[in-house]
Amino acid sequence: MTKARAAHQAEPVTYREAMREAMREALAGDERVFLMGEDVGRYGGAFGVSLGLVEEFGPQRVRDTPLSESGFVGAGIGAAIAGLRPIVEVMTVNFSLLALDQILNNAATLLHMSGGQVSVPLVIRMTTGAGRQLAAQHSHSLEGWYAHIPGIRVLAPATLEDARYMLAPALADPDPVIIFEHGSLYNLSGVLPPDAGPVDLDSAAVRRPGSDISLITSGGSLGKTLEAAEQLAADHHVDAEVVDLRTLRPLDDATVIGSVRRTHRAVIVDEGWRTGGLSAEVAARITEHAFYDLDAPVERVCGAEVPVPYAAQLEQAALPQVPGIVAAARRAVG
Amino acid sequence: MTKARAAHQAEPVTYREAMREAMREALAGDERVFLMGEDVGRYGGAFGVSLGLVEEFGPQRVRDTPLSESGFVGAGIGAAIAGLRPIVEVMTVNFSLLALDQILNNAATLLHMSGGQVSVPLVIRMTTGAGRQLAAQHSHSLEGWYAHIPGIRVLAPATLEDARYMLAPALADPDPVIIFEHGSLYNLSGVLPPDAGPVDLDSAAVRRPGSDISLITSGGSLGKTLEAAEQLAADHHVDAEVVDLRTLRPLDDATVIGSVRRTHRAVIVDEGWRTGGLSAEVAARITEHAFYDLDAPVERVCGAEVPVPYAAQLEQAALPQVPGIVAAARRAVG
Amino acid sequence: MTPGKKTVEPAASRTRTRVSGEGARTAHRQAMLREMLRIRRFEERCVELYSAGDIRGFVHLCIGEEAVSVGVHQALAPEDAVVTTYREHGHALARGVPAEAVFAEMLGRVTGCSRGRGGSMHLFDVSRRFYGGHGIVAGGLPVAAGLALADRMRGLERVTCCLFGDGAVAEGEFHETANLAALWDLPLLLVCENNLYAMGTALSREHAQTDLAARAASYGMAAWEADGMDVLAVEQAARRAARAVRDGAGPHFLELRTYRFRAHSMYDPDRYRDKAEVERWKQRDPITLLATRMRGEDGMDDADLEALEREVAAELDAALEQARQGAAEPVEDLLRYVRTPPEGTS
Amino acid sequence: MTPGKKTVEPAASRTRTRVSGEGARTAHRQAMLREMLRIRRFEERCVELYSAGDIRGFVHLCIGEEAVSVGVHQALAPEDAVVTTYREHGHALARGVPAEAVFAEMLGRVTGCSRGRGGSMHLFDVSRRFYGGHGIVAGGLPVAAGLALADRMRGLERVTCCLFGDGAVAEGEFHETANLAALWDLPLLLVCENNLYAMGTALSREHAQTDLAARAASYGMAAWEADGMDVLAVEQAARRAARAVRDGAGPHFLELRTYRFRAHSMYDPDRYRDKAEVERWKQRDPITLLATRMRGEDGMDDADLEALEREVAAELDAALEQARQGAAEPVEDLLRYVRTPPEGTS
Ligand SMILES: Cc1ncc(C[n+]2csc(CCOP(=O)(O)OP(=O)(O)O)c2C)c(N)n1
Ligand SMILES: Cc1ncc(C[n+]2csc(CCOP(=O)(O)OP(=O)(O)O)c2C)c(N)n1
Ligand SMILES: [Mg+2]
Ligand SMILES: [Mg+2]
Repeated sequence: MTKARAAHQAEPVTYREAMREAMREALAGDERVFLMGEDVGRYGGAFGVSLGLVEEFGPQRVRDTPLSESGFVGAGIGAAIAGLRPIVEVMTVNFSLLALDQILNNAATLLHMSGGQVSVPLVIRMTTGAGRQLAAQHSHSLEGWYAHIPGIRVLAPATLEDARYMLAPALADPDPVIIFEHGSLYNLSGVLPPDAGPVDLDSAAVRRPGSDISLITSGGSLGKTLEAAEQLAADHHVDAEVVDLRTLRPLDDATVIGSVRRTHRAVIVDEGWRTGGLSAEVAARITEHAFYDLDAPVERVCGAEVPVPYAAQLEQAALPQVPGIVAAARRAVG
Repeated sequence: MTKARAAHQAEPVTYREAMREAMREALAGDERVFLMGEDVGRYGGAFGVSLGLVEEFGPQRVRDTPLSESGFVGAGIGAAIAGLRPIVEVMTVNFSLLALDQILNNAATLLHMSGGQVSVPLVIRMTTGAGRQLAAQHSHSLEGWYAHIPGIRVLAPATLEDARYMLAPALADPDPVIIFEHGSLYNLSGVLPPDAGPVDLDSAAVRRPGSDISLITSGGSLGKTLEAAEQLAADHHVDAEVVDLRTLRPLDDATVIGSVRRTHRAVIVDEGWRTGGLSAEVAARITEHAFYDLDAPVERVCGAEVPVPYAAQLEQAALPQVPGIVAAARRAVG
Repeated sequence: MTPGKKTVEPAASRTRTRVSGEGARTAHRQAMLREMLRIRRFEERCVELYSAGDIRGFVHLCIGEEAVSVGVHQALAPEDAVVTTYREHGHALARGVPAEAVFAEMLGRVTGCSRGRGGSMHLFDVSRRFYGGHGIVAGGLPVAAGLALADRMRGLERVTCCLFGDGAVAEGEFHETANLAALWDLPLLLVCENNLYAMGTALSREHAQTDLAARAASYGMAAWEADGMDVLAVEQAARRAARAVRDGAGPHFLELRTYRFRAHSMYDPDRYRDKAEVERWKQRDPITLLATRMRGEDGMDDADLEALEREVAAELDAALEQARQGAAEPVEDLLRYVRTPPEGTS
Repeated sequence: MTPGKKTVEPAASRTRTRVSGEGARTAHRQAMLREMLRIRRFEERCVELYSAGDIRGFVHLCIGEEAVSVGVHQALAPEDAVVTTYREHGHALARGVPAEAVFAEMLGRVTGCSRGRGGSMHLFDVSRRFYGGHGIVAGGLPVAAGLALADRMRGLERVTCCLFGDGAVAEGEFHETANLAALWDLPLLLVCENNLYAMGTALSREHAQTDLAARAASYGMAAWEADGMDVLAVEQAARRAARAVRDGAGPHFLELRTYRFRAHSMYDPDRYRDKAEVERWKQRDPITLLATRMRGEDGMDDADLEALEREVAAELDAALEQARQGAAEPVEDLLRYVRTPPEGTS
């Protein structure tokens, strides 16, 4: 289905389908593009995102790989250097550590280390996050680590529209881009706005305008944060602005700082572990750039510092939740 | 040479020798201790730290490994689980990414994921940092990433005394400990205080008391920071306190916040990339805990966001330097 | 024939019952049949519990692969160590981890073998030297090498048995571990549970060289294959390999060809396998294979089988009932076990 | 005999000079002798520059291993790609990267082949498809597989040649790359420069199976060994392998046994090698080996050799002189090349 047709259809689509549609569009529109990863083909992707693509584009361009994360991510880097436009799916961020050397020391570094000669137009997609009782080794939120790496762009589509329209500009980027898809979003469903088009990868998005406090978040935490904003309005007469970072590197300081300058208060919501997470960078930047505008210390609502446990009540307690966001916002305004 | 003898000798020792002495003491004092890593034996360690140990303790306990970072770090985890006390040397932090899955998903996680059954009393040592024109792939400062991981203790000995006396308490810790040795420190030389003994791994150290501003740093940046403090005193009548974090996880909030409460101003000096680095966490905590005591925004002097280049002038420009620290401190007090 | 109370004890303890004479042979085979049945019925209940929403997360069944769990564990002694994957219910049960503790773990109860923190993929029981339950493919291999290294350094004649799948062999960690084990002569028994698929990827699309025993042999270690559907063949191969490892002959590699009758996990619609292929393999159901043989050679009849079924059902009923009584861990204890509390505290 | 201007051109371009007839054979051998001499003398100057403090960082010399660089590059065409390690001066020069650009790189000048950002370990020249210069052991292997994959997908009959050391074979990335290459039939020429040591660790303490060609063959790819000190043997083996790869026969692995006459790097006191061993290997100096042969078979004499030395010295004098003129990059440009500037900017 082309973007044009997407614009005209009104049936709801899921986040999963939106991402699949973005890949189909890319595969159909540019022969340099191919998808590679574990079980992206015959299995249809561990989360069903690439279902049907191997039938449509064949096993060369929708390529199942062995369990060799460092090997096939590195191969994606080489193919990108050679002029192709690989989309490498690392099934989940939990397994990406095995490929981190390739991502940091090659993908992010070769352009600079070669004095501008070697470009790596590579897109890496991975599922991230907790919340489905998958336990410690399958519940990581490590976006903050990737956002620490110079040379890489990091995206966290949190809406249907971003899932559908971030891939094209990511593929157009001459340098490496990593896309984090929160596992809890795949079944998110809705109708794509008819006028939707390629996303500006340099800007965060205000998902709910407000005047009393800025709630800054991204990815899988956007829903909880919007819910918290509604509760703050309904139950506490607090008008919260919700900022979706969207692009985790480079951060859109203008939007974030601009919001805080208006509201004078901020809460950062991040599923990652608190210490040394992305939340720390956002908090540090706010106090660096808006120190004299702040009426209260920046609050952080983050994942508890524990390997995510399996048991439902423990896992829920380990993750940011609406009541915690509401409480933090009330501390900030109170 | 035992600790007792160390206490009585007055000849200067180097950081390298102090670390070696700490390992010799551990190997001599506890048969469960062994050292394992690439070239720790016959070569004497890539930086000469373990020189002579294989001759003294034999190839079983000073064990050369093949180039297999994930393999031998994982083997260290297994040996620790079995009751030994391995010291695993990963030659440098740059290569540790290949073992990061083992460190995060096993060493840091097994105790919790097993409901408290599986302890991993492992010590991992690695060289870190830039400044010797080793270029992008050999100049990383990724302490901040490791300090993000629940379940791990992270140490950064910045002085002779810490190099000599942090290993024993690290080995006594029932859980994993990572020790970062900045490559620029190995030739640091001086006389160990006669009264020196095991370091308290929970506390940061005030290396220079001061009243006007807190300069917070660690590891390889301590020297530059102390130098900046002297310049601030001599040329600008600014009396800076220098705090050496020493233990990067868990952070000693009491010492850091206490210092800032007294000085009302803070500059964080960290060789790591600025965005999402350890500096962000320290800055975020200061504003969370000492917001109303701060007279100026917290400043950060960090590594430039670039793969560290080879050329001397470019590399120096990419790292924190004394003039930059002085300038940041003057902005804060100004 | 007597049901034999022995059969509910740890498989490990059974390894010391010497097999001599017909009666003993029959009792031993019956114990293994019972254990395979027990694992099968246990996992069938897991399916019900999952459908009922009592178990969540990823659940990987070994239905069809029971001969591997039961056969391999015959060769292991209590002092040996076991490291395995997320597809480990069978290995845990065969090792003697009580069914109740495994049910409770999957129900997320504090009485679970990992206090409910691990779930289906992360079963641990250090009292039985059962070291998990690893979710990162091939991630357990280097750890197993380290357990074996410790025994080697201390001169203990123990075996560390590491079980993993065919997919794991493609990971760099397999390579690094195989080389370390062979280079250092570690007392490590590497058991590849080759069920011909890594999720949806068939063996021939994972590996250029699909003879995995040959690949392992290239590191200079003894390696051979056995029929993973025939528990007697598995037991024989495992005993031979474990004995050699225990006697200091260095690491050994076993490739056990088997097949999972169910999908990769509860999430898997299993679109990639031809139904006829699955049916063909079901003809070689390890439980039927042994039962048929015992009917012929050990005079087992339907009544014996029904008796076994009844005993197993009774044990599992009781275990599940008990497991359901287990308490949920209070959220106040969330941060427990992240680090060991300092002496004197808790 | 004529010095032959050709010899300063990229080695790649020389591969098309068909070797036919005695004169041609002599010219070809002379070209290779000259190239090996050129690399040797180049690196000897690097030592001087390092001692003088003009070059810093890690510098890894290939003195003693020149036959590998020169022999292998005979088999490569300009359209082929090369990926190598930090021990790559010889490969870069043999590939045709101008000596001046390599000197300038090590001096940290903007005229360096990586604009001074890479230094000795990270030489790049995309115009010659020379893709580095990788400092993480085995880190270049998956990247090389990707370059080969791109050619395979586009049906281009090109070879990607990846050179690495014996130590790299122990890394998981070697294993993953070898399997991918064989599984996907990639046009990849894997060249293991086996100098018998990984830093201070001897081959037999790195690998349980020290026959590395046999290890590679276990992935189902063609693999063989050649004498890495005999440039003619290296050339022949490389031509044979490269032709097969180019013709679509899938990946090939070459193990070239060689030896480094110097320490691992400038930092290495070389305590771990027995001096007698080093001396024995120096008896097989690849330059002497070829020179002796040419004296016998090609009527080469001292005068010819001195002429070659003079030409090489003249080229290197000029190259170094030029390199020293190169400017240092202004620190204002520090952040250039972290990301590609948006169209229209710079
Ligand atoms: C490093 C890593 N990559 C990917 C996954 C996702 N994953 C879980 S199981 C599996 C297949 C493993 O196949 P195999 O090793 O044959 O074991 P089996 O499931 O067949 O028992 C994959 C790809 C993972 N858990 N770890
Ligand atoms: C992943 C990794 N581990 C360790 C190192 C440090 N190191 C640099 S070269 C080297 C030895 C490599 O030996 P080999 O592959 O045989 O190449 P050689 O230096 O002999 O040419 C080591 C251990 C590294 N650069 N990368
Ligand atoms: Mg399998
Ligand atoms: Mg070598």
